[in-house]
Amino acid sequence: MTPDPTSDEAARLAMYREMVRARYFEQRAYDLFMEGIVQGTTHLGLGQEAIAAGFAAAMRPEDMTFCTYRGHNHTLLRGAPMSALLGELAGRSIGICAGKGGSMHLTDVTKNAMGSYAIVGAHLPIAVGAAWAGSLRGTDQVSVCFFGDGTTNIGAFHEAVNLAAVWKVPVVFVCENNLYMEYTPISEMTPVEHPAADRASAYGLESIIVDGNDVDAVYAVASRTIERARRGEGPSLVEAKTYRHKGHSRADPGEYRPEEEVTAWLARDPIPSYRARLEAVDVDPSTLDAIEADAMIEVDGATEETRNAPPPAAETLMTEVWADGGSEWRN
Amino acid sequence: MTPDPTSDEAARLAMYREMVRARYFEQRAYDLFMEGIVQGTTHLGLGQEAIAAGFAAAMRPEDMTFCTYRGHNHTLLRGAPMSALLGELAGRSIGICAGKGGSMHLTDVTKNAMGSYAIVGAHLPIAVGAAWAGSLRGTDQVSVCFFGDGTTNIGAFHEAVNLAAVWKVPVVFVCENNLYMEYTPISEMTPVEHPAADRASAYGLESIIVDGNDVDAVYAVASRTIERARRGEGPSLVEAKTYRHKGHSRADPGEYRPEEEVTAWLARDPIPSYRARLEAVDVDPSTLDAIEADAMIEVDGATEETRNAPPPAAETLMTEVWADGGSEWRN
Amino acid sequence: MAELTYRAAVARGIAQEMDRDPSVVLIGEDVAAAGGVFKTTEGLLERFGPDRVRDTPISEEAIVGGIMGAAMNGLRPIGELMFSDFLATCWDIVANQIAKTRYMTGGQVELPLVIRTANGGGARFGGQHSQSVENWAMAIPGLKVVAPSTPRDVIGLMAAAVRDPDPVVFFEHKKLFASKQDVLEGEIVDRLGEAAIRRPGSDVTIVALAAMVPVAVEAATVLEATGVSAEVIDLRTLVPLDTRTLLDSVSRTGRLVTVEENPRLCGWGAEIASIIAEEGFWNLDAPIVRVTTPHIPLPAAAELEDLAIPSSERVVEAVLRIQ
Amino acid sequence: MAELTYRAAVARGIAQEMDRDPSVVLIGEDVAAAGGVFKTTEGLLERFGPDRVRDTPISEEAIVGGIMGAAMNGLRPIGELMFSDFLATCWDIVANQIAKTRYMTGGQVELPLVIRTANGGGARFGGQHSQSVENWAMAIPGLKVVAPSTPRDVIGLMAAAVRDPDPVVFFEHKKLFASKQDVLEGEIVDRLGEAAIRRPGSDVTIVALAAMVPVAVEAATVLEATGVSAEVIDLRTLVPLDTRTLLDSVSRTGRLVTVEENPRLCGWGAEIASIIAEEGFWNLDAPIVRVTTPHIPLPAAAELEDLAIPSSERVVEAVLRIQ
Ligand SMILES: Cc1ncc(C[n+]2csc(CCOP(=O)(O)OP(=O)(O)O)c2C)c(N)n1
Ligand SMILES: Cc1ncc(C[n+]2csc(CCOP(=O)(O)OP(=O)(O)O)c2C)c(N)n1
Ligand SMILES: [Mg+2]
Ligand SMILES: [Mg+2]
Repeated sequence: MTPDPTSDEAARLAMYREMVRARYFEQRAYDLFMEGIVQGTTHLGLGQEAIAAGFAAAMRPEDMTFCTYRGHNHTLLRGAPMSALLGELAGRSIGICAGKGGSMHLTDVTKNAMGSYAIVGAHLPIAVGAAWAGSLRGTDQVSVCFFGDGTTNIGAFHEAVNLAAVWKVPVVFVCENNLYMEYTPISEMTPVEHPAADRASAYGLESIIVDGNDVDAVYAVASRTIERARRGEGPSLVEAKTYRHKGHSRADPGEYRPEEEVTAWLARDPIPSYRARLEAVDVDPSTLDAIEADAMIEVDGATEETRNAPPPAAETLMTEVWADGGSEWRN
Repeated sequence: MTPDPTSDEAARLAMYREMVRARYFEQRAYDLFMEGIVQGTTHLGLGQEAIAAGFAAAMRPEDMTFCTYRGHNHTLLRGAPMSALLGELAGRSIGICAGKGGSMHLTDVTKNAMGSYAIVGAHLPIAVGAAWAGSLRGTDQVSVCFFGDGTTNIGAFHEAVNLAAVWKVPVVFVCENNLYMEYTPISEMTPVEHPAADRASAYGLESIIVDGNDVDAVYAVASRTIERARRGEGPSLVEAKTYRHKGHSRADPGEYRPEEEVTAWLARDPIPSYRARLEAVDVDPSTLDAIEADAMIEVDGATEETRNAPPPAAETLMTEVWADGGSEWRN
Repeated sequence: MAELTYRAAVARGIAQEMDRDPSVVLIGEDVAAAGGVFKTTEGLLERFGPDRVRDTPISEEAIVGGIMGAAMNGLRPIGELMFSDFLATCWDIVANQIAKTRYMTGGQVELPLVIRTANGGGARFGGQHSQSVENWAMAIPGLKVVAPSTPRDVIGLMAAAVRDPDPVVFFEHKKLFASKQDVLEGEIVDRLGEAAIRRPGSDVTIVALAAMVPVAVEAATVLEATGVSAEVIDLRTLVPLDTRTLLDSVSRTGRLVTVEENPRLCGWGAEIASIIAEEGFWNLDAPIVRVTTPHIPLPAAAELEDLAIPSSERVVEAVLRIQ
Repeated sequence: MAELTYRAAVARGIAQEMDRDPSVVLIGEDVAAAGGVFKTTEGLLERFGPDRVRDTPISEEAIVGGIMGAAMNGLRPIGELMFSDFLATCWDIVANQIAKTRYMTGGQVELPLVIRTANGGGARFGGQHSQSVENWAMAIPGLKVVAPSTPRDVIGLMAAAVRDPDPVVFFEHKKLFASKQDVLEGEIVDRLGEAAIRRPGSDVTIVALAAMVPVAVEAATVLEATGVSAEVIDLRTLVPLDTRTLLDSVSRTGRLVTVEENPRLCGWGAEIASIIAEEGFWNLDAPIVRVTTPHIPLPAAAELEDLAIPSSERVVEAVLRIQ
């Protein structure tokens, strides 16, 4: 398994780099949305990067990620090329889905980023099936499935976690509890305090809560649950407490959230706090500056590529409905 | 509220009568299915009568019952006329649904038997909505919603119980755990021992298990949970342990069940055991014999009516799609 | 007379009915405090209170199952599904329970409920948030289906839907939310099942719905310049269907073109084409042409989505093909 | 040569594919130990073991979501939905996920899976267990749709469906399970998208599917006595659709009657009627007539259900109406 970052400086720096890359990438996505370059919608994970970074660090290349429309960070951190992701958000030909999917469907199967799903709950059973297939084929793969707090109230969540538990499927369910559905607090829509953790026992699973803004803590839980799954001991359900810095999507200012709450969570931003922790163990600030500078260069490059990329060719409208590459439904 | 049967002999005799009526009715339905009079399918609650009788006794007339295809006993015990139920099973014009519904959709809204639902889980949210409407309208009504053990694994179960808990809706969910789905034991498809009770905490609800073959015990739990709902304290989830004496449906001999299991449960038949309990408190056996004889007379009468009833008139095919009584979709 | 957006007309239509009938309630995700993700329910919570305007968990089966139960017990509930694509997440309750219960119970159960949902493409949201699924609902016996194309009709048809004793699926088109129209003050109530001739014509009948109506009208204007007089019919409701207006129009024009946003196969255009091909056959002077979105999921990229959804150019081309 | 029931053909077809390809698996409710509620999977558990033949909880979204995920990761899964009515309980996964994922990912994701389900009426099961919903699937871009009418075709089309790299919804008709046919031993593999002319004729084209095929053939036999030569086409698959065979037939007969078990509105019959009304228009000598179940839920009572589902008498009457 991967080296333990909490004891391995290189690995910790890598997690820091990944968080910064996700942060800069999504900040740019927001700017480009405001500019009208990014089309349709975006759901940013700004503030939730530690969850993506901690899990990505604990996963093997062959492990599979399933995420939601709020999964830009997960897809990027599994290794998808930044320009192809930004190009997809902007609906350009260079997009990772050729411009057909848009921001809610970022996918890079070559990196086992098995898709971003836009309908709440749907990807949980899909992640279970993929993990089950892996164990049947003896591939040692684990599925990691990310979703939000609001998703714990939809039927597919219940069916998927139950089936995974009954079949002892190697999947780790990760609830990113950012306290809100779209504009409604999850606390108003759930009769238990911890929407995921308090449901674990309903499936015979351990109740696991982690500070989703502490990448070291996330990494620890990630490796524990992933290795448990790999050992064939079945699924886990992890609830990571976190907060989104921006609104739900697009230009939403998130004004439905109390100011003190926002300030308190901004003070717990996973990135500066991790930088402080690293500096406290004598990591040279210039190293961290360099990581940040490199990330910005990468984002600028992806931005340029995206701005210069043409829209998808008209012919592509009718391609890739079927495996033969086309869309013919008649002879 | 209704007199406490456990202390009131008349009420206890009434519960005995209701169990016997349900038993004889469903035994006859089985015979008539074998004879080809009852059409399509039947799902009998033979062996599960104590649950229907205990709850029906604790409900007020205005309280609403929602049940499944295995709900002949619930519909009958809310007061639906036996001949109209048997007529529906046989697809006759006298059927409670005019022959249009069949055995899986027995309904008598005049008795607040709000329907039998044939797709697993669907009626749980419906029961929640009806109960919510009652509280909004200040009617003091409670919904009681019956379903099976296998139903606890479908999404609608999760969504309905969660919404009921969040909105504090006056509904009592009753899981009739008869140990089997159709032919597969629930224990093989659920990661917890008690498919309903072990899920209660996921909705902030108390875990409640009752002996579903002991009508006094069922009555006690029923009145406690129904009155709690009526007081505005929200839903309950009750798991009643029971067993079906016959197969899942139609002519299924139920051979997938170990013989010892079947014999053990037949020995716990709720009806003879309740008769014994009543005799033990000096109820005159002749009173009980009379109840049984009357029930058989009622069943014979309903059978005659059904045999003599004509099929639905052809014109009725096109009626009652819309509230105007017709089915026109164009001008 | 006030200028009203289609978006604001939704709230006005609902408010009109909630005002008049205390049994009308509204539930859905983010419909109360947030005023709806498309701001179509803004102000309703403040005006009618939290008992009658309620947020729900993300539980579509509980939303539509909940309004079904509520309709069984004395309310006239309106349930919102944020996007019409999500009808798929609760299709069992809609298609198997709500649509069939009256018939299956021999008429015992009446379900005066409305399912409102944002339908259609053009917003670059991609394949799971852009579908036109009115044909899904039309295919299910027991559902009435409404899809207004103007702010005024949103109010009048909302009133008709809420007052209708049967279940109605009410499709609000995303592309039209910002469209404006001068609308009279005061109560507006329409009847279901009445199409509107948006533009009279004599050479060809163009049938459209919701966001395809302005497209058809634009095509008709272009066609006029080329000397073709096109009659544009706005269906307004798919069930009940105003076949009389359709048959009458084709009997005068002899030509039919349908313009649908839904994917090609088994759409409402096919139903109408088939009705005319049977009952209006002897009046037809030319083949019936359907203009539809191709039989593909909707792409996200602007250039592709615009190619997929029928344009006035494609309608003009279709009409000229059969002149 | 052995006499085989349609029911047994399902198990034989699945076994043929599981034998040849270890990546083929089967999951569903009661499919393993119980051999399926319609006994269509009998013997498969014994033959292929519990890893490849698995019972599931009552969780349709988990079943179809599970096979979607499995198809993404190297298996060719078959998922059973006990009754096709239950497609509604997992319609989001089928219509929004499985059907659209390849397109939405720009072709990255291939989904070689089959959803098998028992379709159609005639068993007196009532409105929620008797529907013909093949038109639901046909309306969704990205799904292939198969509905065999004979035991032999069950095997050949099952093989084609399992080997197909795209998602296929495979409708097995309840009314046909007991039907018998002599079928050759050995492997049978068909191609999707090929209709079969069950009976050649020159005066009218009758198009049918699944359980409506014997009804159409019976009608054709009756018609022959009255001097009308009817050609009966068994579509076999709705997507891909063999429009060539349809257009060719109508070009010879000049008349079209479709026979559908699904409710009237927006069925596959409407799609075919529309295609002919556009592309075969100049060959038509008479109106196109659709014989369908009325637009109502299916009733349970035998006498009513038999009135609802198209009969050979109704087909004969429809054909004579346009002679
Ligand atoms: C089935 C379904 N219902 C509603 C929506 C609309 N919607 C998109 S995101 C969202 C909130 C999801 O909240 P949560 O699960 O907490 O995830 P978060 O957005 O906070 O990451 C909703 C309601 C949807 N996409 N799918
Ligand atoms: C959504 C759905 N899936 C499958 C079925 C088929 N089916 C009917 S009854 C049944 C078993 C239900 O088991 P349980 O909930 O324990 O109720 P019981 O029959 O034991 O009373 C199944 C799988 C159905 N009707 N609906
Ligand atoms: Mg959230
Ligand atoms: Mg059971």
